[in-house]
Amino acid sequence: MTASIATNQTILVVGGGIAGMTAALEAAECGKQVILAEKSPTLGGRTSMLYRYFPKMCFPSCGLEINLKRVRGNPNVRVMTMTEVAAVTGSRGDYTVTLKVKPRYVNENCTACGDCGKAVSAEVPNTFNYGLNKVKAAYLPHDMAYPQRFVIDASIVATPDGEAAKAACKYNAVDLGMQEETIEIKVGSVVWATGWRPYDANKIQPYGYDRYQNVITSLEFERLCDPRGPTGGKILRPSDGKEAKNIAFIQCAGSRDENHLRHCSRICCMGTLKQTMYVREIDTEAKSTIYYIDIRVIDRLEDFYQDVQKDPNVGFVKSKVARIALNEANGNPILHGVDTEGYKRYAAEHDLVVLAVGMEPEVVGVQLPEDIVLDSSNFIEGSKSGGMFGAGSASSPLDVNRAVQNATAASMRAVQVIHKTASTEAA
Amino acid sequence: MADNKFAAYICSGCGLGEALNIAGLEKVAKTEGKMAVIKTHPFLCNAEGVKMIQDDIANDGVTHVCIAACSRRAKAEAFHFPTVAMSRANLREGVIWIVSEGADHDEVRQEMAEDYIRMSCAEIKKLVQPGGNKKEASSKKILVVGGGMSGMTAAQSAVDAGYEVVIVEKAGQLGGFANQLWKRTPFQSPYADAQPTGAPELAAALSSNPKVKVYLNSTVAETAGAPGRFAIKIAQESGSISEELCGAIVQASGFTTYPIEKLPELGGGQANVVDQAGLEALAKAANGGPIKRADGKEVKSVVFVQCAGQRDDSGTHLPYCSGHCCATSIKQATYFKDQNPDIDTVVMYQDLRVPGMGEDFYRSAQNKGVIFTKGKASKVTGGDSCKVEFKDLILDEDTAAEADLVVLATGQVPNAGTDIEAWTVAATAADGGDEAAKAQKAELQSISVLNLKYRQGPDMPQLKYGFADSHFICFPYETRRTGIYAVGPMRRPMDMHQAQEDATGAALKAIQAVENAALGRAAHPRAWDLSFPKARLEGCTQCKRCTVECPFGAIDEDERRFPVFNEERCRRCGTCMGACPVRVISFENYSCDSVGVQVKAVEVPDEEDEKPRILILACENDAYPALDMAGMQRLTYSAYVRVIPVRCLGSVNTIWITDALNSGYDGVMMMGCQKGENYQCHFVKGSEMAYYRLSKIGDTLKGMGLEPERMQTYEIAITDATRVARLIDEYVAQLNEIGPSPMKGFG
Amino acid sequence: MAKKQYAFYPGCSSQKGASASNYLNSFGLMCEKLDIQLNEVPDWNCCGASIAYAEGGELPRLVLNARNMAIAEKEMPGQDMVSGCPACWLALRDARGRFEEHGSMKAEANECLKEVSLTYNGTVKPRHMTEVLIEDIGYAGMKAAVTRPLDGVKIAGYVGCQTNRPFGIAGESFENPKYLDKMIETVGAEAVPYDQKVTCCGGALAFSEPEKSFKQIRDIVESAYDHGAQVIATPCQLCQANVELYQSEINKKQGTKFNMPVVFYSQLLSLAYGGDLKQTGLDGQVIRADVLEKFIK
Amino acid sequence: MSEALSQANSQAIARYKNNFLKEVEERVEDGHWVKMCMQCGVCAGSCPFGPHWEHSPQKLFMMIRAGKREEVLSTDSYWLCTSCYNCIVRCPRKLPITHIMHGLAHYAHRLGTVPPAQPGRAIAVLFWKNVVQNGRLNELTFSLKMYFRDGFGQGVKNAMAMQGIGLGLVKTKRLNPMEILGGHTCKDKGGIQRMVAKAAEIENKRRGMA
Repeated sequence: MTASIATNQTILVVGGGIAGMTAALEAAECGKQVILAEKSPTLGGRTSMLYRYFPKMCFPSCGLEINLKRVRGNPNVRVMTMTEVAAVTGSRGDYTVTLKVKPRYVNENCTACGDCGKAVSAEVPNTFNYGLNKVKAAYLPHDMAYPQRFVIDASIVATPDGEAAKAACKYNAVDLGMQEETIEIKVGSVVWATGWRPYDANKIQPYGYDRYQNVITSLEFERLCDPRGPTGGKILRPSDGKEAKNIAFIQCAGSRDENHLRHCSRICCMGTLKQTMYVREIDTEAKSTIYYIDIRVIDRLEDFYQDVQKDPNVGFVKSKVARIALNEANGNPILHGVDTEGYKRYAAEHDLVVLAVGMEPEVVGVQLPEDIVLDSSNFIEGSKSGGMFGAGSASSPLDVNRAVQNATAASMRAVQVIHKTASTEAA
Repeated sequence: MADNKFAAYICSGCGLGEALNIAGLEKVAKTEGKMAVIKTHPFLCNAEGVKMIQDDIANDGVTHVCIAACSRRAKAEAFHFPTVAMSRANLREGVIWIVSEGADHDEVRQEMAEDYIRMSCAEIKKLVQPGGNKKEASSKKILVVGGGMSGMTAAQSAVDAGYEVVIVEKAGQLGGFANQLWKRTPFQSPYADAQPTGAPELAAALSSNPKVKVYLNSTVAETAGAPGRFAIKIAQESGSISEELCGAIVQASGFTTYPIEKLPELGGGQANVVDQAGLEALAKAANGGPIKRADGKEVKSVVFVQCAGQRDDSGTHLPYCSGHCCATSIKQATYFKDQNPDIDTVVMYQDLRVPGMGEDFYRSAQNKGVIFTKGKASKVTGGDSCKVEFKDLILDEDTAAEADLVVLATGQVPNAGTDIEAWTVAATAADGGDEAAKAQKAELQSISVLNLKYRQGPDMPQLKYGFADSHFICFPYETRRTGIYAVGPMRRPMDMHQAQEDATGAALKAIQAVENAALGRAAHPRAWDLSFPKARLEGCTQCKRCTVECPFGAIDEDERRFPVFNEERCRRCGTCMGACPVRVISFENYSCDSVGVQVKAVEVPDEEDEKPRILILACENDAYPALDMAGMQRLTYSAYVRVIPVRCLGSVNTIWITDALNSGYDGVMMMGCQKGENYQCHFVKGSEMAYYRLSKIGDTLKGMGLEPERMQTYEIAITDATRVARLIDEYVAQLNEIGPSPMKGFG
Repeated sequence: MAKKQYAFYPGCSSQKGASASNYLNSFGLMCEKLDIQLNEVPDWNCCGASIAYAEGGELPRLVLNARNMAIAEKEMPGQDMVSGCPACWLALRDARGRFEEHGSMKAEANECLKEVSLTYNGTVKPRHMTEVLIEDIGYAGMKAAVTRPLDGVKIAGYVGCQTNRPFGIAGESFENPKYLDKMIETVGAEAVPYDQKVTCCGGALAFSEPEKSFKQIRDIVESAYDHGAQVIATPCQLCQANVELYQSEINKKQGTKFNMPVVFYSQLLSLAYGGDLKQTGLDGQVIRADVLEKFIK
Repeated sequence: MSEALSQANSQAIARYKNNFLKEVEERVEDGHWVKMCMQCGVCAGSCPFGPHWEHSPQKLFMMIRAGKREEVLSTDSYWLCTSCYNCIVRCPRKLPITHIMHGLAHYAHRLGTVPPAQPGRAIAVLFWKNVVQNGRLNELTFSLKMYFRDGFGQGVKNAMAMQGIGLGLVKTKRLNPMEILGGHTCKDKGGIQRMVAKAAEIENKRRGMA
């Protein structure tokens, strides 16, 4: 490929999650040329790994289907997966971007028939399920993956498994010789929709995520509750596969904490309330207890909170849990702390603990240029040159709805840059 | 039709060649499908296969292409032939991946595949590649209703992207609520101190911009037309009416504060008890100096009572949280602290809600000495020394605080205009001549912001608590009035920063709307769609069902009560087509015919074959992908079903069902999105309408001597791959119980 | 090979005839084998420990430490100031930190130091002996000197509070520090996992609030037993004294049969380096550690 | 307890009226941190002696803000601080809670509002006196004074109760009976005493308690 795929009238959107797809599509549907670069093998991003959305309890893949349909139907958007931005130089309206395209070892001939997957024996951690289970090393990232094309994990390329995959493919789609490519393109504006990642729960030492099997993150819990997840939608605790009946949700796990993340991650309160609804739906007997500092359910979502409060199986304790100990006899975590509303001490035993881990800007595979202006938590505020913008949760801890709205705004700013460039060049 | 040339391309890749008798399929396409060209390829979607098709189109005059391969959701980029009409027979996800393997199933598998060939060949003959709506949609001007922070930001954004803007503001100047503020909550690092609003600067910039036309002391008297050609009548103070032609509308009609008088228990109306707006006024008056009360006394102590008349589940006050008030009270407390650190400032909260970087502002205020007390105020008494009685939730005791001034954090009440649901009720009654209803209708109309000349009402539908928000999480700008976008606190409670972000995005959506309208294209969620509804009015019985059922208010009525289609308002869901009892509404590439012929094309075995046939009409947005994914997961379901994807269940015309049952199908499964409060339908009411219509089909079935079970409706989510396969098999089993359709053989 | 030089601050409890004198006794051989030279800070004074605040307040408490550091700066320039006592180390680090953060307080301290004709500059770095072992010698270095691996001994590493919080050993977790277990393994013993590693023993309050402290100590000893430990090892004098000495009291009052030896990491090292009863200070155990002494006999 | 108020205490009340937070900020070590607490309660749950605390640190901070001066200054809660520093390392707002507790104890002690016979206070005072006298701690005299603080009779009881421990220490040379005659001291005792006196004087002036 050459630089000719783009000009300074092109908008580059970095990140193919819901914010990036939105930023790209909104601009494209205004007639602008867009390159959508995603570092992973598929579009969809982190929201596609959620089971449901609050407050409607609807499915992320539903919106994803529509957005993919928009992508397929719009020639203005050029999607590049397995692509990272290595460098950006230049200024507003005239950037030169170096893209690195990692080898997928599968070319566009792939029909997603699945023969290669059948042929290989090696398995790799399933990133779609946060590594809670494994997939064949030749795999389709998930049912909604776009492009609908298999990936061969680099780990088997030089092994007999790699050859087996190649041999199994009737369509010469497996290309083990693929190399990383570097492409330089010109663009007028860059939208960084590089998203977020869960705060590393291992760092929250008092909660023993690294020591106790039955302490998991809220993202892992999403996968447990999803019928497409590793447990087929059953809430089975890791230590012994027993169904969890008495679940603790710990808020601000890493957020609002100067030892970890200074900011409030905004989504965790609603996220947890939503998850108590999973519990209610999956097991009407099971109890949920939420340990919180403040319940931050903003604006008209208040009624969602009130619904959950009415559920006799959901309890609320205003307390930042001090530490978690282990009941070695049954593997139950024991939460120690004080309910600050009236100073009540507790040592509460639960069979599963879910840490509502905070959002921090994604850094893996993300190299922000010097030009980018960050806030105190490293979210993107803008750029010195004025032609690059943050979108979605790369710019602030946002829920899906706000991330999409924010990405549309970012798209607008990019469109303005393109317009200015065009009009000045015309003049 | 003379110059039409129909071609079928059959793929034998992905195991199709092994699992199916391709020759048999070719034969069906030729003898029954009457295809002029029939070609089989071992790998149809690769460059060579695609080139073969392109060559036939370019050199061989092929105008209609039937692709018999994988699902229409797969390989869309490869099978992309914009100049010709195309149908897709789903032999992979739809047949070989879901029919059990092995020779025992060869027969049913082949029958299924052949039926899909028949259906595809039948459909393609009814399709015309749409050319787009050529109606005049000339204006690309953006109308912004409301000149507050949201409106001004939307206007500036549109101007910066090169579009002309008209602003209509009811007050005498731009700025809106922001003009009442001393300062605003910080929205940039380090989030430590209140910042200037920037409203005057923005207002000045807009007023002096040649691309912006500002109407002050004005309101929108009438909005007619559609995206690209909205005819706006603007009523000015003088009483004169000016007219503007605009392409899209951003409604930023803002909010009012919840009246403090409604909170007597919290001292509303008493001396030295003010709301946040009241405090801003005092701060503006102080102009950086000591803040004085109405009686001129310098304030030395102040208590802020959060959630005043908000988060109320008793039904008396606002049930929701306005989101901005915690940060606003923190800001106002720092007004005092920045001026004089010795002033006692207490913020009394239940949950302190400062998400994101607001936490930094919270810390900053604490650092300035603002005291935060987790407590619930029960009673506030105004006067020279105000008293706040409250329950201290931390110290777990009922206590009281005294202060010179008490500030109540009351909420935002949206100003979204007329509640059109109430309006419709009144309007219907009024048409019936009810005088009271007429008065009520007039009253409701009087608070309208847009005064739309839509039969569905003068403003856009409200979602909840009077906010004109989108119901969609993934698509926050989706209103039910194409080309009209709600922004700021009339859409959802929000602070100024979010309102400005919101407005910036809305401006882009407005630009999109005018560009799509100019191209004669649809809008979200089918922005690429060039088809649009056409009606043979000579056959119309003026029953008005299409106008009533259209979820987007796209269809008006003329004086003779014939439907008047406003294509630019249309989202192409086909609900009107499904609603039409005389089937005069159709799209070039989707019609009663194009589906009807598929239903009829299926070969229905005789009773003694004991092979039931079930028609599945599946919403292409969720149910059809779910069926696809069942295939991708290699789940199996009965090979007796025949699936036809539909744009929306709302587009299902009952004729398809009666035709199916008449021609001997044993049953029909209707698969659409969840309806009701948390509806999933991408066309809002499509699935609901379908269920409504079909609820009445029972009598028809009785009339035909058929059991009502022969038609079933299902709510299917896109994630229901496993469930949908199970439901199919359960239904087939149920039909076996009931026995074969008595209609067989008569078809 | 030249020995590493350190200014040494033993602290009150390590003095001859004081409650942790055997701790200091165990240093000699350990340091010799590891080429560590400890040079005692002349005329050092008490650090104030963790209870000086009540009567002493802030500045008086801090100047006690300023004096010790000032002497070290003057007498042993360029040498880190090492203490075996967590309380001493913590007090020094805390004082140093506050002086660094608040220049005014440093000035005040120097004002006071005039009374003893000293000046504090803030050049000396206070360190705990375990830091020296881990960072300057390293686990490999500690292992290299082992001549008598303590095979088969099961030891519960009891880190306690003040070597661990608020400063702690660089790179270690407050909730689950691993360095002590690693040291136990370097001498060939087995570090048993147990859940009371960082539980507070009651500290100085064991003296004023014995009853309340018993629960703490009981939890620690019980858990050590439950997880198969034969000995508890600690880096802290107060921990050692409380956990060892109060077992008899707990037995008396609560009918338990505790008899768990509690030793210092340094005693394990000097034992593994071939030390005799005296060199290891094991003769100073109120609860004799037979399982360790057997290596000597 | 109001009649038990020391003179210093009544002066403080006069000076700060009902603004207890300001009093704490000016007079208590690290008191200016109190306003930064966000009431999460992690300190309360982290304290080893927590179950014995009448008021947890986080609650004390709220009481200070609420102006509950008497209750805060007369509780023996913070005298139960073992200086384990759990609260400090876990506090999400990085409040130096341990030091604030120490500061409150010191301040209450200075004002004479501490419950009589608070044992923690007793040993702290004895400890300090012992240290300042010799420059180093004399564990024996310190312990004996501790046991005999409530008079001879009680002292003998206490000493008897702990004699097992004492003997054990003596046997293992970890307690030297001869220390009763003085034991370890610093050469520059006098200097240390002057230095400490000077420090107290400076601090009192800074905190307005001169």
